[in-house]
Amino acid sequence: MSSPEPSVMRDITYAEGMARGLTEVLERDDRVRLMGQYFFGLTEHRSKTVEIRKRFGDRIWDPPIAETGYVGTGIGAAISGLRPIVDVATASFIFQAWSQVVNEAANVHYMTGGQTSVPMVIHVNHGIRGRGAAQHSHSPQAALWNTPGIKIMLPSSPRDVRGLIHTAVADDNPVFWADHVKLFDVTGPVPDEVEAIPFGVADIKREGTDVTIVATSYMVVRSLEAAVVLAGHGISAEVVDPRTIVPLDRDAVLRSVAKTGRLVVVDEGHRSAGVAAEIAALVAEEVFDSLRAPIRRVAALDVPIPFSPPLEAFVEPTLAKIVAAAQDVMDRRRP
Amino acid sequence: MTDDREALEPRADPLAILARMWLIRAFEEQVSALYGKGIIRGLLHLGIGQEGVAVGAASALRAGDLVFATHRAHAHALAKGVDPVRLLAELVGRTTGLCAGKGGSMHISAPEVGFVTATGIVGGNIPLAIGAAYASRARPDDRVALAFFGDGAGQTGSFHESLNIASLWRLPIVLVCENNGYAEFTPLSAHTNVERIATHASTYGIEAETVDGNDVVAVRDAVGRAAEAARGGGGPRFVEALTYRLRGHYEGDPAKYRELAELSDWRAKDPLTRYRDRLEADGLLDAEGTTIGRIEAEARRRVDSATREALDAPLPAPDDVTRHVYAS
Amino acid sequence: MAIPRLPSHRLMAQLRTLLRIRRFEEALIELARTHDVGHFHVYVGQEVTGVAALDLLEDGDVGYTTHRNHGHLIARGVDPAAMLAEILGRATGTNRGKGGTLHLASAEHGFPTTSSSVGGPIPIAVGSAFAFRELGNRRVSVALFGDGALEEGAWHESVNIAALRQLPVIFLVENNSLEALGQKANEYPSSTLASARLADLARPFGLPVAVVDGTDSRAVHIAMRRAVRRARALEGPSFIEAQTVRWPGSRPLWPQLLTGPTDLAMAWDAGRIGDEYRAWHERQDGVLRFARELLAAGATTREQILSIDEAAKEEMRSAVRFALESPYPEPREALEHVFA
Amino acid sequence: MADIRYVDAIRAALEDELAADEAVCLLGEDITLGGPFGATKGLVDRFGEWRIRNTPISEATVVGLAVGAALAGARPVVEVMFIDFITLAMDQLVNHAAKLRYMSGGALSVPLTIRAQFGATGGFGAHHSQSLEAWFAHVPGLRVLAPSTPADAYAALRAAIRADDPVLYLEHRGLYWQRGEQADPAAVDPWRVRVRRPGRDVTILAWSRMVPLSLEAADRLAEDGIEAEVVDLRALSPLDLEGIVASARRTRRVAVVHEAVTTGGLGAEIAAAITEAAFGDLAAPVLRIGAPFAPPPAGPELEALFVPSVDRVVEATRALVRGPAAASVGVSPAPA
Repeated sequence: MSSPEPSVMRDITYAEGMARGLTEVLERDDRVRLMGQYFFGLTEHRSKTVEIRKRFGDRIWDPPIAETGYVGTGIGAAISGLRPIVDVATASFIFQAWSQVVNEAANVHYMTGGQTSVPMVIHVNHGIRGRGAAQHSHSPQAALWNTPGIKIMLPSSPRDVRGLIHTAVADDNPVFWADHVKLFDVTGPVPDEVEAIPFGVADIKREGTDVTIVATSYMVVRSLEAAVVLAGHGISAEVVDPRTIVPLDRDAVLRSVAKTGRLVVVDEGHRSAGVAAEIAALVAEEVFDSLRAPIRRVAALDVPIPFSPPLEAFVEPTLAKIVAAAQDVMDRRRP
Repeated sequence: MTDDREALEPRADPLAILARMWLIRAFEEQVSALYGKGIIRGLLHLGIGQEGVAVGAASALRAGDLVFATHRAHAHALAKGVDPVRLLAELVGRTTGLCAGKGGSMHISAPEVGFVTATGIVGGNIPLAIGAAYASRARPDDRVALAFFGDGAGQTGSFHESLNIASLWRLPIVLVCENNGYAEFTPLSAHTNVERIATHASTYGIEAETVDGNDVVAVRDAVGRAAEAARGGGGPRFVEALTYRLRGHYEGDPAKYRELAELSDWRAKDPLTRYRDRLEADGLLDAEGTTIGRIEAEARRRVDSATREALDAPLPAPDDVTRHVYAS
Repeated sequence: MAIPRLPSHRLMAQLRTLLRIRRFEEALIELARTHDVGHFHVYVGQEVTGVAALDLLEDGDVGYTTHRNHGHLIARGVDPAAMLAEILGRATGTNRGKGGTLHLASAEHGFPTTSSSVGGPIPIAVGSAFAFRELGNRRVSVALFGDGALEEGAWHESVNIAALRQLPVIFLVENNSLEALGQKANEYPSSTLASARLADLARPFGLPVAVVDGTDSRAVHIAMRRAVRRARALEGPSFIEAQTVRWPGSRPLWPQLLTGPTDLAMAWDAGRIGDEYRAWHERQDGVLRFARELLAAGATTREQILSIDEAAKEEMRSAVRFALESPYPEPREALEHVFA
Repeated sequence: MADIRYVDAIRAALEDELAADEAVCLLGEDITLGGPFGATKGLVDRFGEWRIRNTPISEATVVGLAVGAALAGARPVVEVMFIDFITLAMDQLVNHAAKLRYMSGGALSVPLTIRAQFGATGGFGAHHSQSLEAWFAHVPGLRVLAPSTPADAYAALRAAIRADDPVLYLEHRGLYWQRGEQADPAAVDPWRVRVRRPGRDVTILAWSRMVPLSLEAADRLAEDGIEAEVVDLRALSPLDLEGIVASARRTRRVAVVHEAVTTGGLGAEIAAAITEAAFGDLAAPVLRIGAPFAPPPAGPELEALFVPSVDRVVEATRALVRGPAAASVGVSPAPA
């Protein structure tokens, strides 16, 4: 951790944590610019953008609906001395700018043999928001994880999002920052003083001994609820939140699995070739012999996200599915 | 009066057109109410105030022509003859919905009446419509494709790429820009220096017309000319219809970014009122308002029964969820 | 008269750069016969555009170029030896062997990164201009691209943003499709672009537009000078179309020295010009044209031209030696520079 | 049967489908000129310029219009020269082609084929050499095929064009000139795995150009007494899990070889799926052999190190069988 244990902690919402983080980086670094206006999606938290705009209006730009154009604008601005935070709003829209993200931003530093850097942050609201249907519910982080050159931060608490924003803006690389709108109202303690939370340091959100649950973004919250239920069944679950998957705190994940011998990976992206697959494969490779049961993945089913509420609920990783998966690995034994 | 599950064709009589505009208005007001009660959820974009463009354009097409719509598509769909019951059922996520509850408001689709699909991606439907026109040209058949899109789409790359290809290949397509002055929450002037989206059409040698979108007859005539020219091998045509949405960008949008004066100006230009007045002037409607009263009542009755029917329909079962990912 | 009104030392410097670019590309084409450098593109025939235009930039100004980038980099002072080394994938290359011919870049010379994705760099150039305006440092960003990029949506999204924000960016389109093979025609609408003139794609956004002969160094100079002034004054973007005839050697899939190594004597001895490529040597080769006009203006002598050319050839011979003698990168370097 | 080149098999499949079905049409940059490798050579002369259509450099719109044409009853085949350029059309592919059937509750159908070359060879650098199959295997509604032989290439392309779903058909530049037997397409099921070489000690899973490379590795392994079973996936989405797991159960040891970056690659999905389905049968963790966590470098030397080599496959597989399980070959150290 970059800062000493904080003195005063206050409970605020995740959205407030975002607003604090954005405001603080705007205050502290005059290279920071905000491109876009949907950091808080279409939730009532949008008013927070208005407050930020009141103070920093001249450093906020609402671009046209031209993702290729304004993401590319962010890349060039970063190359030439600004620290843009580009908001692509709903994660599904990033596919409109995909070539700029994966062909340009991700490759610049490498292709130039280290001559040029792209210190920009790309923000999206990802995931199954509730009746977003198939074109407003994406979690593109799995594809970006297979794209070297982009760091990926997936905060799950007010403290994490606020602290990771500081690290993201200070980082000289493109950083993909995905929030989940269902996190906005989650509350948690945040220190008064400014705190930068480093990338690549996982947070054990709950300690346990029987089974490790590695979860990302909003799935951390759900997994913590599951851990409570599991405790009721006498199962002690450890919830590990990587917070960033690029870089990934491999040691923290492997240490936990080595301790519990069982792993459930919870991620809201599609199951096939998803974030959970990479984590499962990595753990199997590295600590195969300490696994006492097969790894279970709890992820969105491999269908586009349907609109109808009962269908959506059936597709997404629910509390019940996480609990069932953990119980299943507890019942299984290596033959 | 024509059945509202039919496309309004060029021969449709004025009262049928007025009735269809009223059906759409009543439908969207109902949808808004159901949203307020939490019966309809999700992201909902209403086109109240833009009925003139939807009905004007759709009524200038033939039944076999194909329409590709936007995220604000209820009016486009109903104007093309989509069954209001199945549309409502979709909005409330029922199995009897147009898309069996998988699409929702932004992804409605009814190919059997030539309403191919809507899209949740701004500008995303324009290349699709170009492709349908290409298929007609390659086959060939005498269908015309029509793409609705907003002024916001005018700043997307796909829009420009599409104009270029449509012109190069002289495709049978009508591009209808519903210029309501706002791209989501932002006035057009904050998104481009180009005042009229139609300007870009002429860049690619595409004939364009700009019309009063709140005048259903003006839209119908312009789109009619465009469609027949395109059908006759004349290549693409562009119609920019200037209009205004009387609601926010989505249900729940406080729309603080707009002046009240602006709003009331446009209320005065409500396409339904204007067409009613015109028909009265032409003597097609009695001044006492009995006919118009009957039309409005009929529209509301139709929407109420559609609502009941939709809500009585079953919700999907969990195992429906894995169907329709691939062709079986 | 088509040479800019400039002090003769500037004109001679431009001549030298033109010859260095030409001899670089000729050396590369030779080298590629014996060494696999991947698919490459040369700047032969367009030298005058790049040299006359980029000569007006200052330290700190940036350019974003394309797969056809060699001439642009040399024009701004990048060492040809390091460029050839990069093209051969050597450790001494401008990009340490990670870019190759498609991605030659030199940040210190104002080429932060080079993309081979058609249209890809245009929004990035606009982004640098966005930063320059915000930072108020009076710098200019130049997007250098071919006519094909105007078919990409990225162009439209970018020019709209640049015009809207009055950004200090110059869109310098090198239309090298005149007399090219394939779909492109001499005039528009072509088989792939429906607009009657390329410039029509910029006009609706309110950009000043200049269409010039890309081998006419004065015309390029004047258009670029206006655009640079306008950009530095934060009055907004400009659009310049520089037209050149596609060099016969660039018409096949891979560049070939069809017109032979450039014989500068053709600039003053028409008798040396053969029939096969007469039009090229008499009218379309910008380097010969510049030499002719310098002589006509009495700004130089045949001897001077030949000695500058000799120096250029020698520089490229040693650049080739340097590149070939340079080591390949250490394998582990493949893992470096993924992140800063 | 005659012996043909991979690229000719592709051309033959296109020609035969164009002849068999009026609805089939081709779209792409310069395809009337034959395309960069001659896969469409001469087709315009036989089928005319409307069915063989050159397009501008507008990937997003070209893929989108092919989707629209498919919706209107055509069976378009789009040639995207390099898979790297599909990034420009990602929205049309992911948000439209893949989803329209589902979003419409089955009312719509998108019979679209996209041909694209992928893979690192010839020093083309980071914009012309990527292996991106994992992205598309992560998108429900898309099908992905990556044949490794001329016979499969022919059968798979015909199957792709006849499928009522959008299919991404991946061709490896390094395979175009490979020759091979022509086979009766009816005898080929491109959606199922094929065991190219039986073996009892270890399974090597591969596709496209990694298949011949794995076969070479298997021959080398045989010399020191290790019998490797080489399984050609052919279909990357949906995966033929049945066939994959069956082989894993037979040999109890599995190595997945692909050209894509290992991290987040399709190997992760395959490894996770096998570990879930056959956990008890595995004698060792599933081994992934892929590219390091970096974009494809242009320098020929660096490129050769980037792509899995026969030596790497032999060495890693031997370690997998003989132990100690050298598990994370090809996985670069966690990025800083």
